Order: sequence, then C-alpha cells, then structure tokens
Amino acid sequence: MSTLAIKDLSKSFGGDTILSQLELKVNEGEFVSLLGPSGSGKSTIFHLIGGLYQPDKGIIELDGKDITGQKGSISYMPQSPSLFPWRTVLENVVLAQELFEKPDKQKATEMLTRAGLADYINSYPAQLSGGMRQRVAFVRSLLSPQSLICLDEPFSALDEFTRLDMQKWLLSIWEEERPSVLFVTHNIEETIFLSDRILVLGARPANVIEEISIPFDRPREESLTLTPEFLQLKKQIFHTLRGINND
Amino acid sequence: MSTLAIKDLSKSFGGDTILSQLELKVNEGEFVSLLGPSGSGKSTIFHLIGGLYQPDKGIIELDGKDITGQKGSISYMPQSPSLFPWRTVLENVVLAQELFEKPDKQKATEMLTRAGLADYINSYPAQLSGGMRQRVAFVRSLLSPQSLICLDEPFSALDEFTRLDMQKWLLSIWEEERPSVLFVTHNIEETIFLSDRILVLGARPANVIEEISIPFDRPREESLTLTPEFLQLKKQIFHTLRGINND
Amino acid sequence: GGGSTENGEAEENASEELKDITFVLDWTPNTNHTGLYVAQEKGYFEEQGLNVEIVMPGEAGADQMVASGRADFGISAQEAVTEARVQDIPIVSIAAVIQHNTSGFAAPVDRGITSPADFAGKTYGGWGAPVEAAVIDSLMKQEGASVDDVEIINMGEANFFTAVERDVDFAWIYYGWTGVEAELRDVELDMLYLTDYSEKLDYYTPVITTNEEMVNSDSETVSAFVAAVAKGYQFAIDNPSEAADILIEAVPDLDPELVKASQEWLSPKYQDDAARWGEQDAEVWQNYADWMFENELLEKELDVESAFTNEFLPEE
Amino acid sequence: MIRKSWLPVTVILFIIIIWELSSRFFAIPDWILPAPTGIMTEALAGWADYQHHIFSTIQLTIYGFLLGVTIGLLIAIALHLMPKLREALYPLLIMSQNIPIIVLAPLLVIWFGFGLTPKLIIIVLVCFFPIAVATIDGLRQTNPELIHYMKMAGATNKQIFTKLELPHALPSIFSGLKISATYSVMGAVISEWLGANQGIGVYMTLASSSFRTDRVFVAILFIMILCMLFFAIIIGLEKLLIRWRKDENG
Amino acid sequence: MIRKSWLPVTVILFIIIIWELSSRFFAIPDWILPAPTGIMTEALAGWADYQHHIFSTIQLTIYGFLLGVTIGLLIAIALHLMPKLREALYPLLIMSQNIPIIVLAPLLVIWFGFGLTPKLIIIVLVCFFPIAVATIDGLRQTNPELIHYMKMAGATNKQIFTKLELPHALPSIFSGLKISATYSVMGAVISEWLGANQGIGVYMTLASSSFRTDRVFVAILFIMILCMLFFAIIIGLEKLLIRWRKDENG
Ligand SMILES: Nc1ncnc2c1ncn2[C@@H]1O[C@H](COP(=O)(O)OP(=O)(O)OP(=O)(O)O)[C@@H](O)[C@H]1O
Ligand SMILES: Nc1ncnc2c1ncn2[C@@H]1O[C@H](COP(=O)(O)OP(=O)(O)OP(=O)(O)O)[C@@H](O)[C@H]1O
Ligand SMILES: [Mg+2]
Ligand SMILES: [Mg+2]
Repeated sequence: MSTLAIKDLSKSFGGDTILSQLELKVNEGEFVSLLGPSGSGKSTIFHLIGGLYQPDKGIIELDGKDITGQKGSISYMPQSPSLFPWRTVLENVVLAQELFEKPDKQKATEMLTRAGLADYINSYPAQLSGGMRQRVAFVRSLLSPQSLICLDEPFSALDEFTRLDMQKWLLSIWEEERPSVLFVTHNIEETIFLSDRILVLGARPANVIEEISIPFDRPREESLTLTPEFLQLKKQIFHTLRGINND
Repeated sequence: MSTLAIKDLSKSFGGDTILSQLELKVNEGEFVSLLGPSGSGKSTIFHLIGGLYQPDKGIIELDGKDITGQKGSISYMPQSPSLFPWRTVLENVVLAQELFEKPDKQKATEMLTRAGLADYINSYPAQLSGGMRQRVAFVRSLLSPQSLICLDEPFSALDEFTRLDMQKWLLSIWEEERPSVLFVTHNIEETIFLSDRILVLGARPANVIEEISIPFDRPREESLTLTPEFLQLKKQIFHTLRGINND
Repeated sequence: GGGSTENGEAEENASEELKDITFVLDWTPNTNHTGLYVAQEKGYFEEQGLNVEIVMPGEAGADQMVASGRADFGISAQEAVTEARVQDIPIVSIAAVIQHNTSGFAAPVDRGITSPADFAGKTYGGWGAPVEAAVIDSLMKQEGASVDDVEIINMGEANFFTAVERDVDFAWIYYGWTGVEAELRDVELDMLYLTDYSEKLDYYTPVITTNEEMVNSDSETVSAFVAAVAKGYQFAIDNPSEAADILIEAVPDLDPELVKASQEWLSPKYQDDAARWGEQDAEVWQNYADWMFENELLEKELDVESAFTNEFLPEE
Repeated sequence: MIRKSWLPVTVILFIIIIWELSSRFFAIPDWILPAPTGIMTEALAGWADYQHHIFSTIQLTIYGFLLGVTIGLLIAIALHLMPKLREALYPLLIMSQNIPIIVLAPLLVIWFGFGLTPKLIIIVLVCFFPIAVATIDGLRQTNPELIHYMKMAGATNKQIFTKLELPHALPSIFSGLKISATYSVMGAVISEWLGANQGIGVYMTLASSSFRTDRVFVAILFIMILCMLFFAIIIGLEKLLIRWRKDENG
Repeated sequence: MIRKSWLPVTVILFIIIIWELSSRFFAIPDWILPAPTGIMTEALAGWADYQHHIFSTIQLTIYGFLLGVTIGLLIAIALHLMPKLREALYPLLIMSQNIPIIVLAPLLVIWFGFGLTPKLIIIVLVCFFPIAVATIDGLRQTNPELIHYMKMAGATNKQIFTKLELPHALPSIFSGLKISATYSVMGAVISEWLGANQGIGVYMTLASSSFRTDRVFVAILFIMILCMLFFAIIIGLEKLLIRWRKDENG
C-alpha cells in the first residue's frame, strides 16, 4: 500500500531522448497499467523507478518520500525472466525475499504449486520451458516484501488459459493485500480486465497521452470480457493506440 | 518450399515423457500453427526438428529425406531472442545467413528498416528494448536461406500494432515466396489470421488432439478478424483449449 | 692460569646452556665442509659450548647472511670476500679451509688442451663474471696468447659434464669435486691448475667467514667456534675415510662414492704446507687484491689488514 | 572417473616406453637422462632415505597454497569491490610477479631468518597472482542483466557480491585455482632452495650437485605426482561445487 | 587513460618515498637494500653500459611471448575441439609446469646447445600454460542458449567455434594473456641464466656476484618497466577488441 508519484521525469540514452517530462501517479492500492508501442520506454520507466538509472531530470516519490535513484523500493518482475542458472526454481523464487528477511520456503512452495510448477521445484531454469520461467519470475516478484509491485509484461509467454489463471490469481492476491501495482502489457483485454486505470504512452519521446479509468466493479469475473461495455472500451483503446502508430 | 513429416516421435527428459508418438505434417508451402499449454512441448518439437536433441523414437522427414538429428535444415527463431551480445543488430541478423553464404547486408538493412529498426542498425542488443530484440531475431530467421521456417512465439513481446504489422509483413513474404512455416503462438487470433491449419497439442505427454483447417481465402485482410466466422472459429478453439486445461 | 679458567667456563657452559650458532654453507654440502660435519658429529662444538646449525644458503647467498648477522659464520672464498669488502660489506675471513687453490681449467683430453696457449680458438664455458676473462688472459699472456681468441659462453645452470657434451671445450672446476667425479666416471681430463701458472692466483678458496660485529665484540665465541672447526678438520686430515663416513652419514643424499674419493684426494690439501690448519698469509691476500685491481676487477684497493685474521686460530 | 582416466594413463605409459626404449637404443648415459627403469629402481631403493623430504614438501605446499589462495581471493575481492583500490594496486600486483627470487631471497632471509616465514612468502607470491587475476576477471564478467535485476530488487553491494557475482565467478576462480595449484608445488620446491634442511628441493640440489641425475628425476617424479594430486583435488571440488552446469547441458 | 593513471603513480611514488626515508632513517646498508636515489643514480650513470642488455632481453621476451601465446592458444583450441585429446593431454600440460629449470637446463643444452632455442623453450614453457588453461575454461563457458541456437541454425563445429565460442572466450583469453605477459619478462630473465652473453639476467647475476646490489635493483627496475609495458599493451588490445562490454554497461 503505497503511493507512487513521478514528476517531470526526463531520460535520454546517448543523444536519444526516451522520456520527456513524464508525469505519472499510482494511488494507494491502485492497479495502474502502462500501454505503449514497443520501444516507447515502458521498461525504462521501471528502471528509473527501481533506481537502476538516474533520471536526467525529475523526481520519483514513494509515499511522499523522494526515492529518485534509490534502489530496493519496489517489488519487480523484469521483462526477461533473469533467473540465476545455478539456483533451483525454489531457490530462485525466494531470492528477492532473501535480500531483506529470512525466506519463507513453505509459502514459496505453495505459490509455485499454485503457478503449476509443483513438479519443478528442484529443477534448474535451463530445464524449464519459456512460459515456466516467466511464471517463476512472477512468483519471485510476488514473494518480495515491498508493497509497490512493478510487473513488466509478466504473462507474455503464457497460453491464454495459463494467462487467465495467473491474472485471476494476481487479482485475488491484489484484492486481499491491496498492494499498489504498476503493470506493463501489450494485451488490451488483459489491461482492461485487471486495471483501475490505464495510461497510454505515446511514441518517442514518450509521455502519457491518454488516461482511461476503468469503470467496472470489483471483484471482476471472467465473463466480464464478453460484455458489450468491455468490447466498447477495448475498441476505444485500440483506436487510441492506432492513432499513435499512424503518427 | 518443403514438406515436413514427423512420424511416431517420442521424447523424454529424465523420467518425464514430454512427447509420445507424435504425428505431424507440414505440406509444401503450407502455414501450420501449433497451439498448446505452456510447457506442453512445443519448443521441444522445434528442437527435435532442428536436430538439437535426438528423439527417443520416431523419424523426422524433410522432403522425404530423413533429417532426424540432423542440423541446419530449418530457418529458426528461438523463443528467447538469443542474440550475440558482441555483435551489432546488423551483424546479428546476417548471422544465420553467414553460416551458408555471403551475407547480403543490403537486404538485411532493408528488412531491419521494415521492422522499424532503422535507427538501431549499429546498436548492440543490450541497448534495445525487449520487443526490439524479438524483431531482430525475427529478421534474422527471415534472412536464413532454408525454406522451412520454424517460428517460436515470434511476436509475444510486441504491442498489438507492431504485432499486426509484423504479421502482415510475414504474410506478404509468405505469399510471395511460399516457404513452409511451422508457427508457435499463444495468441488464438494470430493463429487463425495466419494459418492454413492449426494443430492443438494436449497436455503431457503431448500429442495432436485436434486439427483445425482455416477456411479463409488468401490474401487475408485485417478486417477478417472482425467477421463472425472468425469469431466463431476463435470461440471453438478457445473451448478446445479450455478442455485441455480442465483435464 | 687464565687459560684454564677459560676452559673451565667453556665446560660449565656446555653442561648448562649451549649458545645457538647458525652456520651457512656456500653451496650444497661437499668435502670442503667435512671438518664442520665432523665437529658437529663428534661433539666438538658442544665441548666449546656451542649448538651449531648448518644451513644451505640456496639462492640467498652466504655472504650477505653472514654480514647481516643472520648467520654467525659462513663459507666464502677470498675473491668474494675481497669484492664484498670493497663494497663495504663487513665480513672477515677467519680461517682458510684449504691452503692452496685447487681450482683450474679442465678439458676432456680429446680437446687437446695441455697448456694455456691451447685455449686459443676454443670455447670456454663460464658463469659470465669478468674475473674469468681476466684469469684466462693472464694465463695465456705468459705464453703469448690472448683471451681475444677464446670464445666465452655462459653455461648457466648446466654442469661441467653436460656443457662439454655440446659447444664447450673447457671450464673452470674444483678438482676436489668435479675432477674426482671425472675420475670416477673414467672421463679423462687435462687439468691446468691456476697455481701452476701464477703465484698471484694462489688465493684461498674456500674460507670461513664471520662478520666484523662478531670479531669485535664476541671474540670468545669466534675462538670457541674456530677451535672446534680446526679440531674437526684435523680429524679429517688424519682419518679421511672415517671423516667421509661422517659426512655421508650427516648428508645421506650425497653420493657416497664421490664423497669418499673426494675426501681421499682433499684431506692432505687442507693444511698442506702451512704451520697449522686455517693459517692465512697477508701476502696472498695482498697479491690477489693487487692482481684484481690491476685487471680493473676492483673499484678501489682492498684494506688487506681488516679482510682476514689469524687471531682466532688455536695456538699450536 | 576411473573410466575416463585410462586415456591419459595410456599416453603417459606410451611416453615412458618410448623414453625407455630410446634410452637403451641410443645408449644415452645415465647422467644425462636416466631410463625410467633406472629412476624407478632408485625411487624404490631410496624411499626410506628420502621420504621425509617428501612429507616436508607436502606440508609446506599445503600451507603455502592455502595461504596464497586466501590472499589471492581476498585481494581480488577487495580490488573488485573497491575500484579505486584496483586502479591503485593493480600495477603493484604485476610488479610483485617480477621480483626475481635471487634478489628477494637474501632480503627475506635477512628479515625473517631461515624459518618457515620466508618460504611461505615465496609460495604465496607464486600462488596468489593467477587466482587474483582470474577472480577479478571472473567477477567483472557477471551477466549484466542479472546485476540489473539484483539492483532493482534492492540488493546491497554485499548481496550482489555474495549472491550473484561470487557464484558467477566460480568457474573463473577454479580456472585460477588450477593454475595456482600447479605452481604451488614448484613454488615450495623453489622456496626450499632458500635455505632449508629438508624437502624435495633440498634433495634435488644435493642430488644435482653430486651428479646423481637419477635422484634428480626421482625428485621430479614426486613433484609431478604431488602436482597431479593437487590438481585432481581442485577438479573434484569444482565438480562438487559447480553442479548446475552439468544439468544444464545434460 | 591519463586521467586514470595518477592513482597508481601516486601509490608507487608514496612507496618509493617511504623506502627512501626508511633507508636513510634506519641507515640500511646499501648492500642490503639500496635507497631509491642510489638506484636511480646508478641507473642513469650506467645506462650506456647496460642498455644493450635491456634491448637484448626485450627482443627475447617478444619472441618468447609471441611463440608461447601462439602455442598456448593452439593447444587450448585443439584440446577444446577434441575432447578425447583433452583427456589424454591435460595431465601432460600440468606436468610440463613441474619440470624444474635446474633439470631442464642441462637437457636443453645437450639437445639444443647454448643458442636461442633453449631460451625460447623456457619462455614458452612459462607463458603457454596460463593462456592454455584460461582459454580452455573460457571456451567451455559459452552461453549454452547461444550454442543451441547455433546448432539449430546449422552451424558447423568450426562455425560454432569461430563465430561463437572464440569471441565469447575473448575475455578469458585476455585474462590468460595478462598472466602470461607478466611472466614472460621474468621467463626471459630466467632463460638468460641458462647461458647467455647479454640480457638483463646476465647483468643481474654479474651484479649480484660482485655484490652490486644497486645494479641488481636497476635490473629489477627495468624488468618491472618492461612488464608494465607489456601489460599495458595487452589491456589496450583488450579495450580495442572487447568494445561491446563498455557500451553495454554505459
Ligand atoms: N541501456 C540502453 N542504452 C541505450 N539505449 C537504451 C538502453 N535501454 C533502453 N534504450 C532505448 O530506450 C528505448 C526504450 O526502451 P524500453 O526498453 O524502455 O522500451 P519498452 O517500452 O519497454 O519496449 P518493449 O515493449 O519493446 O519492451 C529504446 O529505444 C531503447 O533502444
Ligand atoms: N533440457 C531440458 N531438460 C529437462 N527438461 C526439459 C528440458 N527442456 C525442456 N524440458 C521440459 O520439457 C517440457 C516441455 O518444454 P517446452 O519448452 O517444449 O515447452 P513449450 O511447449 O515450449 O512451453 P512454453 O509455451 O512455456 O514455451 C517442460 O516440462 C520442460 O520442463
Ligand atoms: Mg520493455
Ligand atoms: Mg516454448
């Protein structure tokens, strides 16, 4: 349960300005998604929040405290799984937790089982399929102790059903513990189904060009995705994105 | 333009049987998709076709020739980009071509431009976003000289529009040169839009549990995805997959 | 009266506490060192109230160890002591182990080297010191030849027998060890001793050394030590075969056959024509230092008086 | 293990046979290159006389190697964690490898006497460098993607080091250990030339100065056996500690 | 480069100053440890007399190092490409590092005389090993994901080697090159003790046998300078060849 506020954030690599005067806010217990074309700077925003890069300009605040350039404030799932090849699945998922407290292997085992990896607890990453590795990274981020969760395309390598299952799981955890979530995805349905608010990033230099509040009640059911309101919203976002791409 | 025939293929890792007596055929110039739950063995099938692993049993034939355990017969795009960190984007995309002939840097540059990477031709992989790396790997596979193309979730990290753009590009190349394509994806719309035929893999040990021929004419337009027939087909496949997942 | 008191003290020391002494050799143990090992085995050191440890210097080199006081006594040679003292290194020679220089130039007989004149046109294998060329030159000059006609190469780690197999025709050896080994092997050598050609080159090698500090402030220990060593060499002079056995016993890794033969050859040469074992003559020191200075092997003249002393040798 | 080692054993046996035959055929004198049978005879006959030398050297090697490896690792870790220090001290490390024993020996003996200390210093000097260089290089080559993850996850520098960089550098560290282990035995032998009363180094110089080439080769034989033993232990440890690699390729 | 090197220079200067001061303060005799000023005086005064020694050693070092590196690389590559060969020959490689010069010297002299050959053999023996071990280990650590891709793409073993394994092993190879370069100068000096008429090794033994400790240190000074030069060249080459690493972290 944290509030994230990004103010006037700019970042460039070499000569290329990637982000320019970005403003962004995630309220306490809110689930916010970022949508934007490939290469627009979504992962870069995460890296800045996580303190990996120093911004050229701007401030990042968590609960009113300036955390610009400061590491360890968020629970993070990177775009590529980034598992340690010499650690088993179980040892990998407790890694983030290990950095702050005694790892809870009991809970880790339960969560891995929930993610359909019960048989792979003692396997090494190289023995897993792409989607399995992604789920391991997902479980790892859920086990981190921080209350702001940043997920970078967590379900991109999953089939529709595993994905739906994971989404529902994520929602149930979210509804129970109410962490603030910042979520990157390319899947419009997913983003509507999960979010309170969607921020659409424009092409370079990226900034929030549209903000969409999702009106649907919680808890949400899978059947929601078949309602006309849902499809209407999907179409709207689709057109916004098309606008960016045709620029 | 090749024919691929997989006969009675079995493979296990350690004690786990992943594939059991799999039968699969890709006809000359055909576009075939594989759908299946995460961890069902799709990538493993590719690895077997590519000769990386030796099957426990069974034969893989290309144009009637036994290529079981033989490498280099397919143009391949792996699930994770697998780019060489010390090669620039341009040097990376010509890699597969380099193995057999003098690389055509002219054509490579053109294709990178088509993939929206014109500004990144001389960048290193570490400087790219996730989606960009995936496009580099895609261009690399298109530049390989072999006529059977195996693509393992090539567009999973792309936003809807870049993805659509890449799909259309792939289709245009396919219609022009008519290679045989074996395609893995988790996106049901994508698979209907692109394929002649869809093979649905069941849970472990995997085998083809359903085969769906796509009746739509070619060339296909984007608008196809909004037709009721398309939606009907999508629903049908969705149910098939749900069936597997509920087992 | 005074003498007996001293002896009494020494005995008292022996029964109580022995003084620890470190003695450093110049190389690996060989028959040059027999007297030391005899003194060790026969308890002559203990009689003098000393507990002596004999160490090999390895790469460290004996002279610096002795000069710095890390070792109390050591083995060196007159030429080294001369060079060292000229560099202000405070070591002093306190006894000559062998009266006359037993080194010389040796060549297998098939090289036909029977006099220094024959060196011309041949290859000499040495260790690269300027003194070698000077010595060869002074021998050859007497017969009207010059060192310029000798090819000098450095044979480094290779030993005499190896070197003469290839490239090298003659080398500078101690007859008492390498020459005796040749006899054992039935390798026939032509041996040209330095002493046969030049008085000035009859210097003391090896000698026993200590540092100035010991000489000046602990003469008692030095006397006691030299007394024991002298007794040891006297024993080796009188009983070559038994002395050889003692050395072999003390250093079992040596080749017994070589030690025995070498001891047989060397025993008469320890004292030779001197009045007592260990005696050194100022003239010998002066001659060789002058020779070195003339040949530009020394940067300044040696103060012969302080380079050696006979004062610790037992009265005969 | 057993199944795999027949090949090198065969090669070594083959070399020994060739050596024996050419020794006999060309009648190479013993004092130049003794035949293997001659060496073996001496090795067996003299065992009681020289075995104390061998145990002494083994002991020295173990102390020196452990000390050298510890120091090498500590230096590498310190220099890795403090880049300023690395800049400042790297040249000194290199210099340390260029002080000839002939110069160092007198100084060491003058400062530390003829005891264990100067010998250990020599072995450490020989051992620590390959370890230090390999470890520093290994630590620097950690996958940057994983470092990024660790930083984002809030790992402290110490955690990044212990949980990521160190396990990642393990293969490099073992590569350095292998080189160091190989040098440590020779280092011990050399250190014994610095004034010792026992040890293979002493035995060898004595043998060499009394022209007993066969004994010199007995000494070499034991140096080699010791060295292979050390190397085998390192490889065993490597297999034990770097398990995942095998699984990955399996 | 220039900006970065002030730190090590400072440290070295600091050490030299401490040394000079303690030399004076404790009145350490010149023949034990000459003061830096004394060494510099001799270095300047004697330059004309000893410079030919230095050039001779430089030449020897370069030949030996290049030969050693070439052989080390070739061995590593051969053993990597032929695992059977690796099994068979690896023990021999280790053994080669355990033949003491004292034993090898006579044999080399008998077989090759006192010329250039035996010296090159010594340097090669010293140089090739770190390179070979580091290269073999580097080649074996190639990212298996990339190897899988290359195999699937139909790369021949040769292509996998040249296009993937070799570039991937470059950092390890440079790690080995750094160790070897450091040893090569010392190797050349040692090889000169094996019978040479000029070279730093000869200059040093002469100085040592005539108790000119200041000259011994002049020799060491030049050994160190040479070594640092070699090392700097290797690091320069590394920077030139392994460009992408810098970009990646930048
Ligand atoms: N380390 C870096 N050095 C140079 N350029 C970089 C670096 N990291 C990112 N970039 C550039 O920043 C831009 C945004 O990258 P980012 O990874 O944030 O995109 P993204 O929105 O996450 O895209 P995707 O959806 O494809 O993952 C890209 O153009 C990329 O080339
Ligand atoms: N090298 C290996 N060692 C052991 N098990 C393996 C190995 N490679 C794959 N497997 C197992 O084979 C099964 C199938 O893996 P595969 O990568 O083919 O799945 P997939 O269908 O591609 O899944 P995804 O959609 O998640 O990529 C998994 O259970 C995985 O754990
Ligand atoms: Mg991204
Ligand atoms: Mg897969």
